[in-house]
Amino acid sequence: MFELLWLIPALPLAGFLVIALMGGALARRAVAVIGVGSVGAAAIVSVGVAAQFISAPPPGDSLTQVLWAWLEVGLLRPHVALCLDALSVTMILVVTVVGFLILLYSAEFMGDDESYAWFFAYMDLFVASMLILALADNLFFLYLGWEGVGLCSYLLIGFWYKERENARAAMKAFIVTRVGDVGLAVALLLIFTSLGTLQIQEVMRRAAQEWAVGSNTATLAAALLLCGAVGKSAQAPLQTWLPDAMAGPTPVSALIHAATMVTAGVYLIARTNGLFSLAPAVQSVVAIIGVATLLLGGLSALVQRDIKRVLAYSTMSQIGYMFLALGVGAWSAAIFHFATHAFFKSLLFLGAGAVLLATDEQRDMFKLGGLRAEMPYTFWTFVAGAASLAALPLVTGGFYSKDMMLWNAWTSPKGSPWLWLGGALGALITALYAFRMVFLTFFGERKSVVSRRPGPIMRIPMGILAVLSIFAGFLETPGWLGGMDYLSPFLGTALPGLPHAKSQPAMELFLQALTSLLCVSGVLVAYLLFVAHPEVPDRIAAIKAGGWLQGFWFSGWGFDRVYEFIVVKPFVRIALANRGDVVDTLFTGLARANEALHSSLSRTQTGKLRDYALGVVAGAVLAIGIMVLL
Amino acid sequence: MILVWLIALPLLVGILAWIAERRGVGLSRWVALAGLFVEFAIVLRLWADHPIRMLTPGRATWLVELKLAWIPQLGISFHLALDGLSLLLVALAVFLAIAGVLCSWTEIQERVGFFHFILLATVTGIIGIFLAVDLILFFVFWEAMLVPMYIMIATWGHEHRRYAALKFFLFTQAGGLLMLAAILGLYFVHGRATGTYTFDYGQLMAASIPAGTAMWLMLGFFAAFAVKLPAAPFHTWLPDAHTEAPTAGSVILAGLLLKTGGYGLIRFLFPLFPGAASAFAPIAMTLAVIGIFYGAILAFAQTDLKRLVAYSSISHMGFVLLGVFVWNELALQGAVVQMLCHGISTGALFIIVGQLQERIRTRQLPRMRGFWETAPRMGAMALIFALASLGLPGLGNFVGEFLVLFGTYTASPGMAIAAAIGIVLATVYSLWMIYRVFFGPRKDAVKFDDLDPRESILLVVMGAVILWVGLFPQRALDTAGPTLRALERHVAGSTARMAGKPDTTETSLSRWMGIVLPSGRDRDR
Amino acid sequence: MTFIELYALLPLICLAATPVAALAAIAVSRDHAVVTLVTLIGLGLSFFGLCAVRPLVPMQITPLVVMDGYTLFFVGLILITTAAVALLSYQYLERREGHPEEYYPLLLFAALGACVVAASNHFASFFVGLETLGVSLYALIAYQRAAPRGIEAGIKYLILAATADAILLFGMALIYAKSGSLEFSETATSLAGDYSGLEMAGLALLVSGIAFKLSLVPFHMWTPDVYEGAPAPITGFISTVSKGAVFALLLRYFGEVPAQDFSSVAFCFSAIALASMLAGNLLALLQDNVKRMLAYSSIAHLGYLLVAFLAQRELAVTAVAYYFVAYFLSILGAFGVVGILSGSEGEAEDIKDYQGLIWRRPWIGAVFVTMLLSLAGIPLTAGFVGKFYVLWAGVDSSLWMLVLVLIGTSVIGLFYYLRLIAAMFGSPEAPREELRGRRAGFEAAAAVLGVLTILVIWLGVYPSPLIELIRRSAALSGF
Amino acid sequence: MAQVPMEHGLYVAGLLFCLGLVGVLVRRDLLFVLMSIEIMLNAAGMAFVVAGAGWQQPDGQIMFIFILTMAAAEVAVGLALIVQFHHHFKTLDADAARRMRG
Repeated sequence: MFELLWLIPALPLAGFLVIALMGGALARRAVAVIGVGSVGAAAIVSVGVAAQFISAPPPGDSLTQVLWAWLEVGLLRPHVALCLDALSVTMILVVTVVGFLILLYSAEFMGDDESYAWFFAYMDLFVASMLILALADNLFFLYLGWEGVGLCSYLLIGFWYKERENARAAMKAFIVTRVGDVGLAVALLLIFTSLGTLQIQEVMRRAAQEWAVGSNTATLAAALLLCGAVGKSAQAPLQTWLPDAMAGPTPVSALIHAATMVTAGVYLIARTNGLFSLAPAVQSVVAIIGVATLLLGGLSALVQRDIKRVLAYSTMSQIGYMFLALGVGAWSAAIFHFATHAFFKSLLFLGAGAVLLATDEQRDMFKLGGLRAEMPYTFWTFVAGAASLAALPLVTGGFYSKDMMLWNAWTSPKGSPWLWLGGALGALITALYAFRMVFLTFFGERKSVVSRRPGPIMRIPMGILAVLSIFAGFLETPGWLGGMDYLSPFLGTALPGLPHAKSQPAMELFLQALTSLLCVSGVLVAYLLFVAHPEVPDRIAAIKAGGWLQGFWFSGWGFDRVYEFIVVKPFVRIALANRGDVVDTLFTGLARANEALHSSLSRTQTGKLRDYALGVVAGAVLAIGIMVLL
Repeated sequence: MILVWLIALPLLVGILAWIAERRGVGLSRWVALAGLFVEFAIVLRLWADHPIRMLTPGRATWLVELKLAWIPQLGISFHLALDGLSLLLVALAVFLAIAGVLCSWTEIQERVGFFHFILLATVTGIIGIFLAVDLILFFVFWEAMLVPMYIMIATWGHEHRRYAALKFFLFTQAGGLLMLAAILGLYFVHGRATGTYTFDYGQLMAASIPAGTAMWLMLGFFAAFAVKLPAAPFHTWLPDAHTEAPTAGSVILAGLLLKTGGYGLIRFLFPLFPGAASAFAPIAMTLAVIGIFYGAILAFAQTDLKRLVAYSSISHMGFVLLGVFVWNELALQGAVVQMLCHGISTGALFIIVGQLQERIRTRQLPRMRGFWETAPRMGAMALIFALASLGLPGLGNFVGEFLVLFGTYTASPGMAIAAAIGIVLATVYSLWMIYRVFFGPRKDAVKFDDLDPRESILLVVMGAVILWVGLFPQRALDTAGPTLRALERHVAGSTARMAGKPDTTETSLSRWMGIVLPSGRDRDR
Repeated sequence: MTFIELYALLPLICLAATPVAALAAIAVSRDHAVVTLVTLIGLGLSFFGLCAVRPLVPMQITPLVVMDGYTLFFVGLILITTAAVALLSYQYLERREGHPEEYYPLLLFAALGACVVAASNHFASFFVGLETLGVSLYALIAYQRAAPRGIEAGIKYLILAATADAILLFGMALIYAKSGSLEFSETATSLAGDYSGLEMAGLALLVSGIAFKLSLVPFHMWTPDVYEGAPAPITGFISTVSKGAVFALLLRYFGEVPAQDFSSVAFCFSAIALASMLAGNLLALLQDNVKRMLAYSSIAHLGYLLVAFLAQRELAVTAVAYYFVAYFLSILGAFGVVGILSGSEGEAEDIKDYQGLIWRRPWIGAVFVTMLLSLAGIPLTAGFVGKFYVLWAGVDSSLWMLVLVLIGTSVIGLFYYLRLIAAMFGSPEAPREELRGRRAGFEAAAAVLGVLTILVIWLGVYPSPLIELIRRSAALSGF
Repeated sequence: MAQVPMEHGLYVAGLLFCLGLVGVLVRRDLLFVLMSIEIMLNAAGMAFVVAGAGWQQPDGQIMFIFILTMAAAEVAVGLALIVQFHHHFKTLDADAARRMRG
């Protein structure tokens, strides 16, 4: 199976090429078959490869497949090569499976869109890029995937380009992530220049040999990588593009802006964990960014009206959790949460998509409501996702992954109770906004007409994802709950585990109970506020401080306005002020000076004979003067 | 003789196309196209030979060489030579000439035969520049190519064509004459030191020049190349010329003329004045980075689509300048790849702008909106080249820019980081362009046809080349590699030799002024 | 004076006999074609004579005249140019009222004067040659009596040239007073020894007089008016033959008296060169009258030539000679085009007359473009090689200041040439006066222009033979 | 006859020359301008004669004869031109001839 590894990105890429080049000539059905089928085939190959990887691991638990030498100049020899290890196996499984499910869903969801073919082309390209990103064996090739997913994100956010806002959001997303990418690019330069290679495993090996822990170079390299990760994963302070990115079609949001691309930053940090281990300071920053973003995103999600923006802020917040885990060195926990998050968040998006489809793009939750009866299937799957997001204890996948991260945040040598506290607070907020969303959308009185219900092609992926979001948690459970650990040891071959903290079952249990309590109470509060006493939120908003806070959170903590003020406006103003190219005035000035000289000299040509004679005489006198006197 | 044919063929074809006009304009176009394909076949044939001959040990880096006496009294010879570097650029020249003919197919309706003659004459001059290894011959091609270019802009250009053509000519001429003076200076310095007065590149490369003199001479060369490249602040001719030129003119300007500047830097400036160029490198690199930013910011501010693309060229050529002055293998290779890819991607963007203008009779951004709906094929092609211009991996420009960055980082991390930040600005203007033209609701009144097969094939081929260079750049890198490595070795060797030599420059001001100022009544001879 | 010396003067004698023959022919019958034919035959004979005396050079013939390779070169150039002017004039005069016949003897006298100037190495022969040239030119400039501008130009040139002549003469007198000889070499010896302020003043006056003839700044002001007023072929003649001969003399005189060695003289020439390059080009910048523009540009060109003049001897001679050939061809071609386009009333001198020329009359347009590019010094034209030579000489002598100004002003110069070229490539609006229409002699003029164009390009592409010729000529002279 | 120093003669000639020069510069009537030129030429001629006398050579006188001849030719053409000038401009004012300038 391993020799088929190249097929995994190649299949979706082929799908893209076929649709892009023949798009106009293909029937819709054919487009769907190719678009979905290519990813499905990739998923099958991935499963096969993963199965073989688990059953018969390659020597050294990693395997490299070189396709061709990309370029060779001096020491710079990045290859177009794929590298399979436990981490990438996890990634490709999630990407292909979730990707396949979402594409399947889209086959129906996008059914009426006039640019049906383009959609599948872009989505296939995205999946291919994401797989390249996951499988790349060197940072240069990884960068290709990295930018590739960014491109597809751009294309798909702006998919409905006829709305200016959508196109603007697409542009914003690309540009903001590119700001982060500069960091990644410079990291590449730094790493290559000081280590002489970009091959990831080699980089880790050499870095460990040549760089001392906490050395400047290591810190710088890690910090630069972090820049890239922050941009891509929509973490503070580069998070502002994500909520706007919801302008894209909902499956896009599900796949790109929830399940896969935005977690590329997490993947990158996990991938280069060796460098981060050498830079403890940066790693702490990762954790702090994580906590900051998870609170920021959560609080913003709490007051949004647009259902997709809630989910966007929620994604931001959940990735914040992953960053927190990465920051404390809980690599596998982060990846675990990545997987469960991919399942439940894409499920939520798909559910939201079904709702939007039914209500003719009514995104405002306050104008929805009471859909529980109308759309029971959607409701139940949505609740499954929301429960997992809210990490309702024991029965949801989200609970296990979040619990693992929080526990690690407490116990890891790099962790601290403060980080735990942030995470726990976040858990409360998460539960609150998750169920606020559920209650506002599905409970209460009905305010909109349901015109369409999801058909089987949409239901199947939703169902499968619902199952996955509930049961994915059992890959890894705490000791007192069976102590299943499938994922950590598996990932252990690629990611270093945490040093074994001394077992504190009582403490662990206590903390779990505490967070569970927080989650459940969050749900209850949501019920009280949005079902039992819907007037209370309004009353809170009526208070001055409450209203201000609501506005502040609603706008995503005002980041957009700040950036507008300190970056965009000055740039545009400078650019427009200099539209005529100030340097050119130098040269036109020169030309003007010549013209002025011309006209003043022309005036000496009076046409008068005596003036001319005077010129001759003056010249002669001057000549005598120069020759005789000098 | 193959080299003479390489130069003469386009000219002959041009004349033929001119004559053919009498039998119908269509014939003129076909003649030009067919001739260029023959030329392209010759180039490809040479390229196919390239690795075999290149790898033969003991050979000079010249693949083909031709030396005839021209003006022996002055040490000027008709000396042409081809190596990997020139091969690549000649191939680019012919390729873009074909693109130029194709994109003018419907745009040029007046004096078609003459147009093709002028176009091919320009290309002749440019190919000559890439092949000449006698400095005077080089200069002759350098200047001679301006005349047809000028005529092209002034005749088939847009509203302000005369102004633009004039500006272009004056800027280039100013730089060119300074270079001529520097060439002569080099000639005399070398001649006086060795007794052989020659303009031959190979021999002059061995000249050892006092550092102070070398700096002045180097600046003379730099003036010419910096104007052509163009490096800020000598760039202001470019937006006007590019904007006002007919599409084919813009393609040739952006795709080839600018490359002659980069080529000159690599081929002549550094190898002839290694010490001075290295000493000057910090300033040049600063100019390069300023250019990257300045061009990008101005590109963003433009309302004329063509001007936008023109300013983006300034930004991109900043990478070339940076790469050359870093002068290590990575950066040089990057500069070469960047030249190739910029030629094609910007050329393609100009072609698209030309197609738009042909259809809607304007280049003004405010009068465009939502054209994706009307012309998705055009939009997709524009997007691809815009992405190339913002340095998307997988497309050729990325390879060029990143090789330059890798090379630069070893020499000067600060510059590399600054240049990398410049890429963000490239993203800004590229996406802005796409956004303004193709996205948003469609303007109701505007309706036009999407690309026809001729236009589509042309752009798809150009896109394919960009993609090919992006994914398989090794072929191009291997072609230029031996030359670049040889030049690098030469420079390294010279610098080592020069190190420690005392500076024996004449610095007397009056000597420099060329006038011995009389002092009092002392007139002793 | 031996027979062999007389024989060596054969070209000049032939040239002197020709106007006499022409006048005789006119006396027999007023026939334009016959006079022209006599003129051409005479010029041809004296050119033939030139070839015949080649083996004899160098030879000093009396103290007055020297026949060396250098003389032969310039005399040959003058003869060819005169023939070209004569051919170009034919169709020009055919179009106009009045008797065209006397024009040719005057032209021949002027050419004779120019040849004598080029051959002289004695103040007396210099003066006589210069005056023969000058007085003929007065008449030629004002040849068209009906045209007020011609008269105005004639008067202006007469008064100013006479003043300049007086200055020149006074300078000669001062030098003579101090050196006691009118021979160039003797005055040089005197200067080389102990010299006084009076002698320097004389030299300054001499230089002023010569600079006037060369229309160098600040003695240049007559140039545009005379160029504008004179018939186009005569304008061509003034800017080529008259200047070429005087420059040849300048080179010869300062070959004996090395200007570079007198810092004040060199400084004076540098200043004149700078001023000429700057003022000439700047004055031409936005000039709408093509003839005036060419006048100003000729001021600048003489400034360029002074740069070569200031360089080292051997280089200076070849550089100047080459530059002159290129300049002769180009400016003659340019004025030829102006002449050929001129109607019976006015001349085609406004830039508007050239609007769209290249499309209306492609061949003539192409000739004009070639000539202008050559004047601008663009490669593949003779003008480039000329400018290259000048730069070469300047760089070799490290005259950096002059070289830089030359470069800068060349760019300014390019502006106005291109301005005219751009007009020619502009859209062809209806010309003010339909200039088309054949007239007698058109073919001859066209053929001359064709030959000039071919020469300009040929000398630009393959200058080697001419360089060789110049070198051999220089080797046969005192340099 | 006592020798007059050459310089003295030259000074007189110079004075005469300047007189003529000033005449050219200030007179507007073309006839007077022509006369002033004659004075300048004669001044130059005188300088030649003085110098020739100083060196005991005939060259100076010979030059003077050349100058006289040339002046005659010049005046002949000059007067003819002045007649034409008067015909066209109806005046002899040199400043009237200003059609060409700039």
